[in-house]
Amino acid sequence: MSDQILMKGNEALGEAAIIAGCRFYFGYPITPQNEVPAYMARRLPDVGGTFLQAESEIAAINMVYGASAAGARVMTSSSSPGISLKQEGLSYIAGAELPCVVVNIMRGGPGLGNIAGSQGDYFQSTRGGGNGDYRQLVLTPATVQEMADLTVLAFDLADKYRVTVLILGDGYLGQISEALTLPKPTGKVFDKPWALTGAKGRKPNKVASLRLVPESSLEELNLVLDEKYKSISANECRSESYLTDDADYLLVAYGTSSRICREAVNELREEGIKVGLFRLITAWPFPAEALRKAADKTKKILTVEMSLGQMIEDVQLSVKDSDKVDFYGRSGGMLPETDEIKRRIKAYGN
Amino acid sequence: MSDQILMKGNEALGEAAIIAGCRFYFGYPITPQNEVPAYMARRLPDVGGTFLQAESEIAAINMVYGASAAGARVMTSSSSPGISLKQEGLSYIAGAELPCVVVNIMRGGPGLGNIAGSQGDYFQSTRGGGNGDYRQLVLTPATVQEMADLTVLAFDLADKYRVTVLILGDGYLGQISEALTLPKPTGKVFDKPWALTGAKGRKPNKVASLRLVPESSLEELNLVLDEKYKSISANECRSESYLTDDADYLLVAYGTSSRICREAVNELREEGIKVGLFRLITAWPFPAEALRKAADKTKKILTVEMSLGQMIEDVQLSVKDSDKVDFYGRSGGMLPETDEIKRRIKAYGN
Amino acid sequence: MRGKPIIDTGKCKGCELCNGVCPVNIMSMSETFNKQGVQYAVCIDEEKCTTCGACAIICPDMVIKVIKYEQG
Amino acid sequence: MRGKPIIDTGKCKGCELCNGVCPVNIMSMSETFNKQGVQYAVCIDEEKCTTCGACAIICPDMVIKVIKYEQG
Amino acid sequence: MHERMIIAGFGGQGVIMAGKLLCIAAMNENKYVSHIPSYGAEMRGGTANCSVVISDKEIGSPTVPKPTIAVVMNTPSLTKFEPMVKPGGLLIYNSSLIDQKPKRTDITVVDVKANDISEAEGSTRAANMAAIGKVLALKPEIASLESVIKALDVAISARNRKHNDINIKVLKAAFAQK
Amino acid sequence: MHERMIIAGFGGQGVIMAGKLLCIAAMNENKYVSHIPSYGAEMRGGTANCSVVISDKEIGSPTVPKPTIAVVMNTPSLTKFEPMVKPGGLLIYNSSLIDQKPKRTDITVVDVKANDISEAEGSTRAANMAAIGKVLALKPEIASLESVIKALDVAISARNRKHNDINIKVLKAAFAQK
Amino acid sequence: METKKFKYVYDKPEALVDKVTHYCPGCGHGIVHKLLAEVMDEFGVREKAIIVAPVGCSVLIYDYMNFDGCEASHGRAPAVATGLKRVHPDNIVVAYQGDGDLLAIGTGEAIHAANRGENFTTIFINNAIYGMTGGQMAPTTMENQITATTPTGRDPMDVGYPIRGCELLNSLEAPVFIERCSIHDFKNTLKTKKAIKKGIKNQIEGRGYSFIEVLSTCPTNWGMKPQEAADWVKDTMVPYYPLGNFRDN
Amino acid sequence: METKKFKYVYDKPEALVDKVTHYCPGCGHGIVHKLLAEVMDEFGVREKAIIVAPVGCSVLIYDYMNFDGCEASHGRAPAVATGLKRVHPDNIVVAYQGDGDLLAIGTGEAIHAANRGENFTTIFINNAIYGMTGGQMAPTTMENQITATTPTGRDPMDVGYPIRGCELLNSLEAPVFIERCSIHDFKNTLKTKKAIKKGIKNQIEGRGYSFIEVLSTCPTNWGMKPQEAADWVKDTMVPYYPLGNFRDN
Ligand SMILES: Cc1ncc(C[n+]2csc(CCOP(=O)(O)OP(=O)(O)O)c2C)c(N)n1
Ligand SMILES: Cc1ncc(C[n+]2csc(CCOP(=O)(O)OP(=O)(O)O)c2C)c(N)n1
Ligand code: SF4
Ligand code: SF4
Ligand code: SF4
Ligand code: SF4
Ligand code: SF4
Ligand code: SF4
Ligand SMILES: [Mg+2]
Ligand SMILES: [Mg+2]
Repeated sequence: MSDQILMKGNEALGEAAIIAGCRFYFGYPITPQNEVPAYMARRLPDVGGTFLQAESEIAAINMVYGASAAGARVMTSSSSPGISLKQEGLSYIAGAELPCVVVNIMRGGPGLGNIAGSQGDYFQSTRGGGNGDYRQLVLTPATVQEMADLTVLAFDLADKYRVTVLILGDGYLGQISEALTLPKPTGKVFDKPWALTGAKGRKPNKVASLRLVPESSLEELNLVLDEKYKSISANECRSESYLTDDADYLLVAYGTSSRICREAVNELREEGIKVGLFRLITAWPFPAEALRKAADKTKKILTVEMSLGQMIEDVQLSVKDSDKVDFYGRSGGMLPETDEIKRRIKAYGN
Repeated sequence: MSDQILMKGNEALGEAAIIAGCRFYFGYPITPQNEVPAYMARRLPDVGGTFLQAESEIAAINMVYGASAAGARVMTSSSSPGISLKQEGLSYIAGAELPCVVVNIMRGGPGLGNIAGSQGDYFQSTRGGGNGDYRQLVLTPATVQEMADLTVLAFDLADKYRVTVLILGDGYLGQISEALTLPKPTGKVFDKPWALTGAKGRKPNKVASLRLVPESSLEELNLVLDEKYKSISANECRSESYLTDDADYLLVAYGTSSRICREAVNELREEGIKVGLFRLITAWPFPAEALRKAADKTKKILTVEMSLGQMIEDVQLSVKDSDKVDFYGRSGGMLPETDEIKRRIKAYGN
Repeated sequence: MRGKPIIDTGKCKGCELCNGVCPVNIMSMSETFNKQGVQYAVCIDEEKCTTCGACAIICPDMVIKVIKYEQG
Repeated sequence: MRGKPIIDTGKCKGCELCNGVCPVNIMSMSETFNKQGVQYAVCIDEEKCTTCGACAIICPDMVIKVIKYEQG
Repeated sequence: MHERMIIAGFGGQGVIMAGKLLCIAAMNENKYVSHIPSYGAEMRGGTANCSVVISDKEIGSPTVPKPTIAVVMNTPSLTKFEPMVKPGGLLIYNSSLIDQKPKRTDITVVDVKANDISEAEGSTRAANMAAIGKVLALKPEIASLESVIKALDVAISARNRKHNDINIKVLKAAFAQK
Repeated sequence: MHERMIIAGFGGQGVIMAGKLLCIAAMNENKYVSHIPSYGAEMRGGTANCSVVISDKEIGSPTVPKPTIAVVMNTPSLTKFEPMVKPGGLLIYNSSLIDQKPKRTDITVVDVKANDISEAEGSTRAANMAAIGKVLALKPEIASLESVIKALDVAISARNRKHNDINIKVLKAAFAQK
Repeated sequence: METKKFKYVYDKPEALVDKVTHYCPGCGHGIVHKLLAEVMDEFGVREKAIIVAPVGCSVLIYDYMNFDGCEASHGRAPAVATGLKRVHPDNIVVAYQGDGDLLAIGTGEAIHAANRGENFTTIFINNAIYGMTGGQMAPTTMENQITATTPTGRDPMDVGYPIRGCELLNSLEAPVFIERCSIHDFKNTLKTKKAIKKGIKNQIEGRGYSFIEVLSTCPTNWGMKPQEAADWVKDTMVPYYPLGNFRDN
Repeated sequence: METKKFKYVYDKPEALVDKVTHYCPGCGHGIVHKLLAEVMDEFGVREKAIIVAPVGCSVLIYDYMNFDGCEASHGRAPAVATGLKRVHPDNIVVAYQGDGDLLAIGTGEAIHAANRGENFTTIFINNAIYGMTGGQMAPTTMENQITATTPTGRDPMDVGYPIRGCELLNSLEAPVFIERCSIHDFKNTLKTKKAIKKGIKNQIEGRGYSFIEVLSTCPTNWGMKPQEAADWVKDTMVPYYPLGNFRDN
C-alpha cells in the first residue's frame, strides 16, 4: 500500500495520460474539469510535451485533429457544453480515422445547467452527437483508480483502432480524491504509416473524410468503418458483474451512480436480499452479451442513472424481456440515493 | 389541380415557413440546403421579414435563440456538419424552453463526407447531440408537399410546447422538385408572456438555462422538461400505415427511403406478396404504439434506412419480438434499391 | 456637516475600496464582523465628508448611499 | 525563334487568360473542341514568342510549358 | 406510363430548365413528376444534368441510374450517359455539337440538330427547346406539345419570357421533324 | 468504521487541505477514503468546504448531505452545517471565531479554540491543524496522530513544508486538550 | 439633525436590484453593473432594456438588473443580441461580456456583430483572466502573468501577446464608438460611466454598434487584495491597454 | 529545329500533381496552387510540406499537391495547422483558406493562430464569394455585389462592410509578415509568388506567422468570363483592398 497516493480524479487522469505517452494536450477551461488542463500545463513541459490552451473547444478539437494526423498521442478534455461544441470535430476525426482521447467530465444540463456531476450525455457519447454513421469507444470509470487505468487503456485502444476513445466521467469523479496506485505504461507501440510527416521516400499521405468520386466512395468508407466498429464490438466490451450469480434483482449502472449501487447491493445483501450489480466499463460497445447473461435469471432489473433515462435504452435492447427493466434516475447534478435504491428493490417483493 | 405548382423541396419549405408566419431567418450556406437561405433572402424582405446570413452555424443558432427569446417565429436551416455545430445552441434552447424551427437537410457523413442525401443523423436528431437530458420534436417529410405541410405544423408545435422542432429531410428531398399545393396558414396564435420585450408594466423576464441555487433547481427544470416531453410523446406521435392491415411483412422507413419502400410495396403487392409500409412522420416522439400495432401480426420487419442502422433501435425498442427486426441500409449518400428490398422480402419466404 | 455616507453594513463585503478612494480619508473598517463574517466599512468622521460620492460610486456592492443636507 | 509555348491542349479548359496576358498577342483559341469539349489555347505565331512565360504562369490549369532554345 | 429521364449538357445549355418544363407540363396533365438536378461531385462549372421521372404512379426514388430516356446535349454527356441507358430505352443526342455516333444497338438512338434548329429559328440559346420538341415527338405520353407550350409561361422567369415566341417556334420545329 | 465529514470555513482557512490530510493518514492505515471539495454554486471567493468519507468499506457516494462529523471554522459555516449533522453525530466548532453557541442537543458539540491554539504555537495560519487535532482526539478510529503527522510531508506542498514544525505542534496541542 | 432635509448625492439606481451579489469582495463587475444601471435610469429606458448575460462571473447579471435579461452561451452574446435587436429594434440591448467570452471563444461573433454595425451596445470587461472557471489564461492575460494554465507566466513566444480588443475592432468600418476605460479609481470610474452613457445614447439614436472596454479587477484569481488589484490595473494593464477613445463617429 | 536544344522557362513544378483539377475554367485557385508548388520546389521542401486544405472550392488541394495533405473542417485550418506544426516543428505547414473559411466561420481560429505567432504560413484566397456552395455572400463580398444571399446587392447598412483581412490581423503583435497581392494580371501574379516565397522562407527560418492574402477570381459565381473577372478584381476589389505589404518583420 505504500505506493498509494491520494489524488484527484482529474489529476489522476492527467498523470495517466502522461504515463501512456500523451505529449500533446489542447483544451479550454470549463468546470468541473479545470484540473485537467491545469495539471497538463504544469506537467507536460517537464516531459518535453506541449500544453496549449486553445481559444475555444472547437479550436481544441481541431488542434487534436491536427496533432493526431501528425501521428502524436494527443488528448483534450472538457465538460458537457464544451463537448457539444466538439461534435463536428469528432465526426471529422471518425471520418478521417484518427486516434485520439477525449475526456468528458459531465455536468448538469441541458444548456448551461450547473456544474455538478451528471450523466446526461450518455446518448451523445454512445450515439454520436455529430453527423453521420460513426461510433466512438466510450470508457466509464467509477473510481480515481479507474480514471487513471482506463486512461492508459484509452490511448492503446485509440491507436489500435484509429478511433476516438471518450472517457466519460462526471463532475464527482473529476473532483473526488481517492487512493491511487499509478498505472504502468503498457509499452505497446503502434505503427502509423498514415501519419503526416512529410512525403519523404514515400507517396504523399492524405488525411480526410471527404469522399466525392466515385459516388460510392463514401459508402465504401462507411462500410470500412462499420467493419471496424463490429470488430470493436466483438472484442472490446468491458463490464463488471458484482454478486450477480445468484441475484434475483439486478442493478445496472456506470460511473458514480454505480458506486452508489454497489453500496446498496452490499447493504441489501446484509439484509439477505439477493441483488447484484452490473456495471459498464464500456458504454460503447455496450456489453450486451454480458448483461444478458447477468440478467438472465433475475426477476427485475433496475437501471440507475444520473439522468432521466438514457442508458436504459441499451439495457432494454440487450435483455430479452424488456418489461422487467425499471428505472431510477436523478438529474441536474443530483445523486441517486442508496436508500431509495433499497426501497425500490424491496418493493419488488419476492 | 390548377393550384399545383412545381417546386423544389428546399424552396417549398421556405415558402411554407413564410406562410406559417416565420419572419426571421438566420443561416449559413451549406449544400444541399442552399436554396433555403437563398429563397429566404429573396422572399423575406417582401413580407417585412429579416433574412440574415450569419458568420457561422453557431452564430446562426444563437441568433435564433435571441430572436426566439424576443418572441419571434424564427427558423434556421443547415445540413449535417452545420447541424453538428449547432448542438450546444440546441441544448441551450431546450434548457431555456424557447420555440424554434431548425431544418437539417442531411448529407453523407461522417465528417465532410459528401453532399448527397443521407439519413445518418437520426441518432443525433432523436437523442439530442447536445449535452444533457433534453428532446426535440423531429418531423420527417417524404415529399415536397410534406416539406411544406410539416413546416407549417412545425411552427405551431414549437410554440405550443416551447421546443425545437427539427425538420429532418435529406439532400434528395431538398433538391427534388415535385407538385405542390401551397399549405394554408393555421391561424393559431400563441401567447408568449415569457418573451423579452422590455419590463414595461411587468416584472423583468429572464431567459436562461442556468440553475445554480438551490442545488436541486436544475433537477426541477429537468423534471418540468420531462413532463413536457411526456406530454409530447402522448400527443404528437405521427405516422402512416400503408397496406399494413393484412401484411405478412412490414417495411419501416421515413423520408426518401420510405418512398422507395412504398414503390417496393406496390410492386410486391402486384406479385401477391402481402407487405406493408410503416412510415414515420415524427421520429421523436417515435410512434411506437402505432408501429407495435402495425407490426403485431407480421412475420418479419425490414427496417430500411439511408444509414448503417440507427432508427432500427427505435424499431426494436417498439416491437415485442425484436428478433423479427431485420435491416437494410445504404449509406454515404447512396439510395436503397427497390429490387433489393423486394429480394429481401421474398427471401423471407412464407 | 454637509452630508454623509449611509452604509448598509450588512451588505458590505469588506473589500476596503471605499477606504482608498475617499479624498478626506474618513472611511475605515470596523473592528467587528457583520453577518457575512467580514469587517465592514465605517465612516469615522462624518463631519469631514465632502459628499463627493466617491465611496458610493466605487463600492461594488451598493453598500453606500451618500446624502447631502439641504442648505438652510 | 527563341522558344515557344508547349500547350497540352487536352488539359485546356478554354478560359482564355493566356490570350490576354501574352505581351505579343500570339495566343489565341482553337476552332475545334478538345476532349473536354472546349476550344483550347493555341499559339498562332511561335516565331514572335519572347519566352516571357506569362501565358504559362497565368494558366490556372498547368496547360502550358515554355521552352527557350539554347544559344548556338 | 413511367419514364425515367436524364437530360445532360454544358452549364449554360438550359438542361435543368428543360427538365422542369417537361415536369410542369406533365404535372398539369395530372401525372406524377419529379425533377432533381445533379448536385454531386461534378467538375465545378462543367457539365450539368437533371433526372426527371414522369409517371402514372407515385414516384419513389427521384434518381435515375438507368434512364429509359437520355437526352445528351454535348459530347462529354454522351460519353457519360450512353452506357447507362436501359436496354430498350431511348437516346436522343444533339448532333449539332456531337460528332461521334452513339454505339449502343440495344436502344433506340435518335439525333436532333438542336443548335441548328434553334439558330434556324433565330436564337443561339434555344437548343434545349429543340431537344424537348424531339422528346415530345417520340414520347407523346409524357405530355402534349400544347401543355409544354403552356408550361413555358410558368417555367421561364419573367425576365426571359420575352424569348418564349422563339422557344415555341423551336419546340414546334423539332416536334415536327420526321 | 464509516465516518462522513464536512470541514468548512473561509476561503483561506485551509479546510480543503485539512480534509486531504486526514484522508492521506487514513489511507496509509489501509482505510478507504474519499475527499471532494464543494465546487458548486457558492458565493465566489466566499466560504469553502469539503466532504470527506473514511471507511472500512468501499465508498459509494462521496457527498455528505448528512455528516456524522462536521468541523466548522467560522460563523456562516456553523449556520449552514449545524442543521445537517446526523443525529448522534459530532459537531466541532472553532470558538476562536464563532461567538454563538450551537443549539442542537441531539448531537455532541465540542468547541476548539483553533485560532488561539495556532497563535499560541506561533502561527496565525494553522487553525486548521488545531481542528484536525481535535478530530483525532475525539475519533481516534479515523487515523492516529502519528499517521497524520507523517501525512503532513505529503499533503503540504514543498513551498509550505517549512511550516510543518508548527503544524505538528498545533496538531499535538489540540490533540492533547482535554 | 437626523430630521434635517437632505437629498441623495448617490442613491441606488432603479435599474439595479437590491440584493447581495455573488461576486467576490472588491470585484470590478459590481462597479460596472452599477454604472450600467445608473445610465439606464438616466435615459429612462429601464423598461425597454434587455441585458444579454455572458457565461463568465457575470452570468447572473440578469438577477441584478431590474429589467429583462437573456443568458447567452459562452461567447455568443453578440449573436444573441443580434437576434433580439433584429426582432425588437426599439428595445435597448446590451451585451455584457468578459474577456474570455468576447476575445477567446467568441472572437468571431464579436467581430461580426461589430462589423455589421448591429445597433446594440457591448460592455467588455477585461480582467485579464478567466474569473469564473478559477483563473486560467485569458486572451488579455498580461505577459508573464501567472495563471492556472500559465504556471510559469504567460510566454508570448508560446501563446502570443495579450490581445487588444479596441484596436482589433477599430480595424473595422462599422462601429460608431470604441473606447477603453478603467474602474481602478474614482476618476476613471466616472469616465467609464460617461463612455457607457455614450454607448447607450448611440443605440437610442439608432447610430449603430458601440464598444466599451472596461479594464477591471479579479482580486480572487489575481491573488491580490482589491486595492492592490486596482493598483495592478493602473500599473500593469493601463500601460499595455491604453485608455481613451478610439472612435466616436 | 525540333531537335534543337532547349531549356524550360516554365515547367511543371515537381510539387504539383499532373492532373486536371475540378476547378472551373479560369478559376484563380489553379494559379495560386501552381505558385505554391513552385515555391516548395524552389526551397526544396516538398518532402517536408503539409498542406492544410479548407472546406471551400480548394477542398481537394491535397489531390493536386505532390506532398502530404490534411483536410480541415470549415474554418478550422489554423487550428489543424497548429496541431500539425506543434507536433512537427520542422515540417512546412501551409494553411490554404478561402474568404468564407477564414473570415466568416473561422474568424476566431484565424485570429488566434496569428496572435500566437504559430510558425506556419497562411494563404488566404479572397474571391469575394462563397465559391463552393454556389455563390453566397462572403465577408469580403463587395458593397452592392449581387450574390445568392444578397439578391439586391450587399447592403453595408444591413450586413456590414466587406472585411479587410490584412488590416484586421495587422492589429495583432505576433505576425511577422502580412501582405495582400492579386493574380489579376501577370505582374501581380509574380508579386504574389514573391510574397508566398517570403511566407515560406519565414517559416523555414522559424520566424513565425506569415499571412498572404490573394485577391482571386470566381468567374462562375460572379457570372463573368475569366478575363472579365480578372478585370473586376483590378477595377473593383483592388481599390477597396489595397495591395501591398502591411508588415515584414
Ligand atoms: C462552451 C463553454 N466553454 C467553457 C465554459 C466554461 N466557462 C465558464 S465562464 C468561462 C470564462 C470566463 O472568463 P471571462 O469571459 O473572462 O469572464 P470573467 O469570469 O473573467 O468575468 C469559461 C471558460 C462554458 N461554460 N461553456
Ligand atoms: C460547418 C460547415 N458549414 C458550411 C459548409 C459549407 N461550405 C462549404 S465551402 C463553404 C464556403 C466556401 O467559401 P470560401 O471559403 O470563400 O471558399 P471558395 O469556395 O470561395 O474558395 C461553405 C459555407 C461546410 N462544409 N461545413
Ligand atoms: S462621500 Fe466622499 S468624502 Fe464622503 S465619505 Fe464618501 S468618499 Fe469620503
Ligand atoms: S467598497 Fe463597499 S463593499 Fe467594499 S468595503 Fe466599502 S462599503 Fe464595503
Ligand atoms: S511565353 Fe510570353 S510571349 Fe510566348 S506565348 Fe507565352 S506569353 Fe506570349
Ligand atoms: S490559360 Fe490555360 S486553361 Fe486557360 S485557355 Fe490558356 S491554356 Fe487554356
Ligand atoms: S472570480 Fe474574479 S471576476 Fe469572478 S467574482 Fe471573483 S473577483 Fe470577480
Ligand atoms: S466556383 Fe468559383 S472559386 Fe470555385 S472553382 Fe469555380 S470559379 Fe473557382
Ligand atoms: Mg475575464
Ligand atoms: Mg471564397
